[in-house]
Amino acid sequence: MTDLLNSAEDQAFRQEIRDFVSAELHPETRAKVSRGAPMTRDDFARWQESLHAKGWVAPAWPKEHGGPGWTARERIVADEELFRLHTPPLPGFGLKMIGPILIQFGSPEQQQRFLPRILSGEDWWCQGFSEPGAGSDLASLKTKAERTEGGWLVSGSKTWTTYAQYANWIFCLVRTDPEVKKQEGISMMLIDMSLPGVSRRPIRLMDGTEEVNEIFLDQVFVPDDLVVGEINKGWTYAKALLEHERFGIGGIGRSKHLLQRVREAAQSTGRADDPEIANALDTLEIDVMAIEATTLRLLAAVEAGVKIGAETSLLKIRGTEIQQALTELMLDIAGPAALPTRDSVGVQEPFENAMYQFLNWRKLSIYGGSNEIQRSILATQVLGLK
Amino acid sequence: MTDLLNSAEDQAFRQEIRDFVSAELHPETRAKVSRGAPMTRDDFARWQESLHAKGWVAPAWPKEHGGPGWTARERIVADEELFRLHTPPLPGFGLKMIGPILIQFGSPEQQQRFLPRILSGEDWWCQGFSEPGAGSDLASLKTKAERTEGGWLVSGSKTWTTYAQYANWIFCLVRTDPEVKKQEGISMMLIDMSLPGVSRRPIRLMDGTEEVNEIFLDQVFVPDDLVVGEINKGWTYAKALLEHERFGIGGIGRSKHLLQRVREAAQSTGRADDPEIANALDTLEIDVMAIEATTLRLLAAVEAGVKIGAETSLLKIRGTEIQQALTELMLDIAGPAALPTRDSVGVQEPFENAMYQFLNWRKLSIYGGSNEIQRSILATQVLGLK
Amino acid sequence: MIDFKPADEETLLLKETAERFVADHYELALRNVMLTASAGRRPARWAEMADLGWLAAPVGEDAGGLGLTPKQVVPFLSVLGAGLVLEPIGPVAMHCAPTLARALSSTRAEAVLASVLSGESIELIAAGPAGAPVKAGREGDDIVLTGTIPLVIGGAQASVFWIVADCEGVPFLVPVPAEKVWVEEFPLIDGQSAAKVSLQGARCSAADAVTDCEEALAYGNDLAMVGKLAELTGLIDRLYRKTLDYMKLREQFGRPLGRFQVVQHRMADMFIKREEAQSMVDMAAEAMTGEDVALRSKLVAAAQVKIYDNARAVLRDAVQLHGGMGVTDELPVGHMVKRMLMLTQLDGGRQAALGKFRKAA
Amino acid sequence: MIDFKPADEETLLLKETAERFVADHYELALRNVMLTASAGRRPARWAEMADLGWLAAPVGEDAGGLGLTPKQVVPFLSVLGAGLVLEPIGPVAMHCAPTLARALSSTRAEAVLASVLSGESIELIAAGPAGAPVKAGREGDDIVLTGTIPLVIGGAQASVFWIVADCEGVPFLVPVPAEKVWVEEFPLIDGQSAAKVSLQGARCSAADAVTDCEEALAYGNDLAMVGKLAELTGLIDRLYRKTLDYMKLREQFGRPLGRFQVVQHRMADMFIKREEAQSMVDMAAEAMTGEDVALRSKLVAAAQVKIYDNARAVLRDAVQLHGGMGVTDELPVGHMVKRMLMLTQLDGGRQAALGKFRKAA
Repeated sequence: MTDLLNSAEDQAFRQEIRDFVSAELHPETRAKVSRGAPMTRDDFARWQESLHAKGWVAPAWPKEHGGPGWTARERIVADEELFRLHTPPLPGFGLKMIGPILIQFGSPEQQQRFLPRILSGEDWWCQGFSEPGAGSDLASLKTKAERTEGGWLVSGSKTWTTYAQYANWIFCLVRTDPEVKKQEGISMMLIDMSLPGVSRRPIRLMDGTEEVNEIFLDQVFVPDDLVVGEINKGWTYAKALLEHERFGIGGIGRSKHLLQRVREAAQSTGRADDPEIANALDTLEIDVMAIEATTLRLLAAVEAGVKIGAETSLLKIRGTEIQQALTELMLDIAGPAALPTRDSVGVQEPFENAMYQFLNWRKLSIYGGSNEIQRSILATQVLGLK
Repeated sequence: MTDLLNSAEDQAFRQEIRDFVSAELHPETRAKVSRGAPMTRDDFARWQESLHAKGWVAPAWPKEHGGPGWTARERIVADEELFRLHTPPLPGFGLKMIGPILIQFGSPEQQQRFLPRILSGEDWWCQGFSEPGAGSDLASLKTKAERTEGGWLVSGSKTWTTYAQYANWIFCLVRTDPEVKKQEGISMMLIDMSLPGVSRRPIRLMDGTEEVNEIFLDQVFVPDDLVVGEINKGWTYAKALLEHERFGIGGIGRSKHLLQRVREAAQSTGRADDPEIANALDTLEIDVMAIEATTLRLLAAVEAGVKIGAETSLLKIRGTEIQQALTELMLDIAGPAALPTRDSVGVQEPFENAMYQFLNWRKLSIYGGSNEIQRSILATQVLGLK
Repeated sequence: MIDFKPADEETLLLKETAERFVADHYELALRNVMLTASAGRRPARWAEMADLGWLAAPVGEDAGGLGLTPKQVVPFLSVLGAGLVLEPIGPVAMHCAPTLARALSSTRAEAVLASVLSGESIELIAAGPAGAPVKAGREGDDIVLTGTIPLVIGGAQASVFWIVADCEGVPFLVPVPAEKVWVEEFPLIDGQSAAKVSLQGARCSAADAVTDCEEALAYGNDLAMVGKLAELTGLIDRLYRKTLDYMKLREQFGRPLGRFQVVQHRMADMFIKREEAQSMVDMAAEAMTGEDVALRSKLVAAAQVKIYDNARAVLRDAVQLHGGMGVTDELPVGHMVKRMLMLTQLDGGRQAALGKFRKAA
Repeated sequence: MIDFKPADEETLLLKETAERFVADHYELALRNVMLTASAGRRPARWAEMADLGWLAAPVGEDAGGLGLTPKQVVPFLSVLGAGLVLEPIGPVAMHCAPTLARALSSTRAEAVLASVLSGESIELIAAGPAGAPVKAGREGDDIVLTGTIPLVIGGAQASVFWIVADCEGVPFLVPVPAEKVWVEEFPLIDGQSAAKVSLQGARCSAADAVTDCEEALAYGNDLAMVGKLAELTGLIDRLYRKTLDYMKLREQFGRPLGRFQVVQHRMADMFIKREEAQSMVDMAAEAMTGEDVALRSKLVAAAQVKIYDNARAVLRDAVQLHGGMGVTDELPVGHMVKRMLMLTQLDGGRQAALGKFRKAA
């Protein structure tokens, strides 16, 4: 589909990415991404290695910590092009979450100890924010840390912990002061998952995978030097996360990639000229353009010194709506071909992952602040309705 | 479109209606209805006369008060058939609102005095419920009645009073006790509009008509015998109205009529085979079927002794959504042909009233309890969410 | 004429057998074990269903059935759908048996159906995508069939496939024993067992072929669709009720989710969609008994469009309102969602249904 | 390359002239008087607009214009649209003048446009529905035109129509003085004046015809569309802001409407639609300066689809949230709604736009 970013510089940069990917991306990984299949740990690890060697693994990190020094525009172009070329999107728990938090709030020791291992992939991080029964009301978390000699003893449970089965570290929000307002007694701690007291239960998802887990913490010792920033400031750090990469939440690259796959599926089954399908595809292509144009307009405003705050919630809302609509359209094109389970003899290409992706991506409008929460944020913080 | 009610009896009844209409309906009125044009007082009056002579003017009234004695099913058939034959839908303020209220709650004197004149059309009633600034919060009304010798002095203002320009009587909700809970101090009174102290300001609507008005009441005397039922029970009577004809609020006849007009417009302009238009028309036809089937299912349940309450709100919601969608579809088919004003030389058939009807029918989802209010009613009263 | 009278005694009795069956055999944990072991492939279970009269329910009494009307079997199928039953009841009881009862002479029908209705022999109608017939040729007194049928629910359990075939433009139905075809089993996303059936020159006697079967096939397809819509309606209803319960129970930000106005309005919409689905399936079931075949197909297709739309919307909102819990396999929500998706995709989705509606008009 | 830099000095200056003009002349009560009297037909007003440089804004300097880019005129047109201005600014300044500036040689363009840009002569491009050309024949040195153009905005005020015509497959533009055609004036639903223009054998000199004008016509159509989308975006923005204010002010059931969660989420959606519209019109305006003609048309059509959709949704919700007040002519809401409808219907609506998008792809 149309690229809005297509100046001579953009095009040269795109070419550089293409050359890199064609030399580095493993054909098997490429094939899986191009068919929408779930990734294994190895797919991610192999690709992270290549990106790391090139210095491109953490697009938004400052150069001194190992980022490539790209502008916001270059990051959009890279995201788009990497998706287009069927590279796997790396999980963001280390690279987009705890990494940036440590860069902003961590101690120099924490930065030195952890950042290089995040870039290289030696450490795999997972996120311990959500708790069973809390849902969107994150601040009501119950996992508690009690003071002990030289550190804290943490007990409680965390859930929806994506890829915890691969992780050796988890960053957690825990309650360090139960007496104050719920947002004010929360701290952020880094926990080694190999410690005694840490255990894991996989959660089977309706898409057939087990990508999320419940994590149980039973009197796990966290030394003082693994508390991020100040005690009881954890909520502030978690909120700062939302500010980070917030212009990327429209998921333009991801949407374009899916659109391209759905178009190809329509073409390969002769349904691309079916007026219903064609209209839906064109409408969604235009919807993606609107998100891209809006992202660029907001970025230009920021560059011109305008303050942009919670407005970016709109990118999350529309981006996820578009992606979910695309997975539905894929089902419409597939019809009964979407019904055999993946990897069974009944599979009919190109729809082997159509149902998996439809089911898996229901999460997009739920996690990271559900779309209902995002609309409330817009209404109260941007529109002033309260 | 398909009739679900098509037994031999239904068909004989439909034939009887067709014979009657073809003998009685003035061709000019017929032409106006078939083109979706606004009605004049005369169009209504002439048609009411015919229906009255036949004994069909008040389908839902009991036989002893002048109703035709139809079953609920016959009323649906009649409504459908009368719409299909392009007869004008008579305003319901007398026939469907104050008439049934008086039958249920009025004194024998009030019944004798008013009911025959409602049937004949000698009296034209309008409704004084809404007030400026109150919106959906009807019970917050401010028009007050103060006790005086032999009756009440009423002052205040009413708004959105449809066809008040034709009316000689208005039934009003007024506050007779300001000390109690807002719903409990309201009474219903019948007011002669020729009395001193009653005045009227027409409100110009965006569709170019002036079908609604503001009514001002300044110390208007209402004798005790023109209070409906008991003092301070007005809110109960007004709510009972919602129960009346509640299976008719799906507007099946109206929707089918509009659907037929939109289909004809699509055909006459060669757009009926345009896949977008054809899909939209078929989808809306199925939507109407769903409302009709639901109406019939609920009616059958009532006949079998099941208690149906606020469930009928769903008929209002879906019925009005369908009708508004149809007016939008008419605009889609019309394109620029919808733009010249009615009665101008620019008019292009069959779209002369397409814009008028789109604009006029925005009211459907606002009046009689907005669709937002209806959803809240369903959620609290039927689903038990509170 | 469409009659919306509430359910009668027979209807309720049949429905109760389904409720008991689901309660006894389909508790979620039990079902999960079945999924990993032997989805819908337990002979004892099938015999139990036959004993309950399920397989004979909508077949006429002259062909050995119970002679229930389509409307009488709707609530029963709704319970089985909502109960996530894995056996191929619909394909046998609502499709194959009633089709054969219509297509065959009554003597032959009774003979053929005896073993089907008793549960002895599992027999299925098998056609290509969108009901397309399989190519057939004649060789002497034999018919030779060649083609692949990509998806037959219950195919791995069948003893006989009644192949919808076509020889030089003449359509017919012909029984082919399972031994004569190549059957590859695979699971569907909702856990039911399906099979790909390949006919590589399968040969059968022309004497067994049933011609003049178009009317019966059309009727059978419509009836089978009513069965699937009944299942969907049952699922919509159960998903609506589960979500409503959850909204009353689950607290966030200090109060039940069901007190948030946005949730209330969305639940009101879900209620509306449930009511519409119920009305449409009743309408379609009633239409099955009408004499006007075009009207019957039109109303069934209308119900199909509406119920597909409503199922999609309800499953979308139910998952969203359940939040994280909506995407796991640990609550019934996820399982119901997959069953609904299976049922709405199986016959080509909304657009195929709308096409049928238009054609019948 | 698409550049989303915020507005520069010149843009803001032009926009301010529009804001002053609207404040001075288009207060609602004043406008209502105009509607019943002489919609957009006041020569003094037109001269004022010309003096402000409005008619010359997007015309190149070599043709006597100000040479502003499309992006620089977007905010100005947004103000005029939101201000409900009745004069045919768009048809003259965004369509006729820039088209002629491209279609004519620069000497002729300067000569022809002098009186247009000064406001002396109102000249308009006139084509049939969806830009279809009028049939033309040749008789000696003359061209004879026959046909009816059902809707030309500002047609009753025009001195000259530049007819888009076609003679045996060769397209051209030809100026026809208003005296030579039959003009019937009528009001549009938003109060603007339009006319039906009939050419009953209107005759003009072949020497005046402009051939090789396709590129200029395509450019002019795209630019005129950007102008209309700018108006729509201005209207969406104003309607959003009016509705938001009303939701903060208006109380029901004891609190401001804006505290109801359902209202909050709907307003959030309206905000999103406003932002998207703004982004798309900027994108389309930028695309006008690109060299890739197909890409230009594609992006303009994309903006058209999205802004039409958003305009419809915003006007629907704005009316609904205003309740009864939304359907009167007594608040600006109703007037804005009609202007928006006029702009979205004028070129055939969403589907025509989507067709353009697909064709340009």
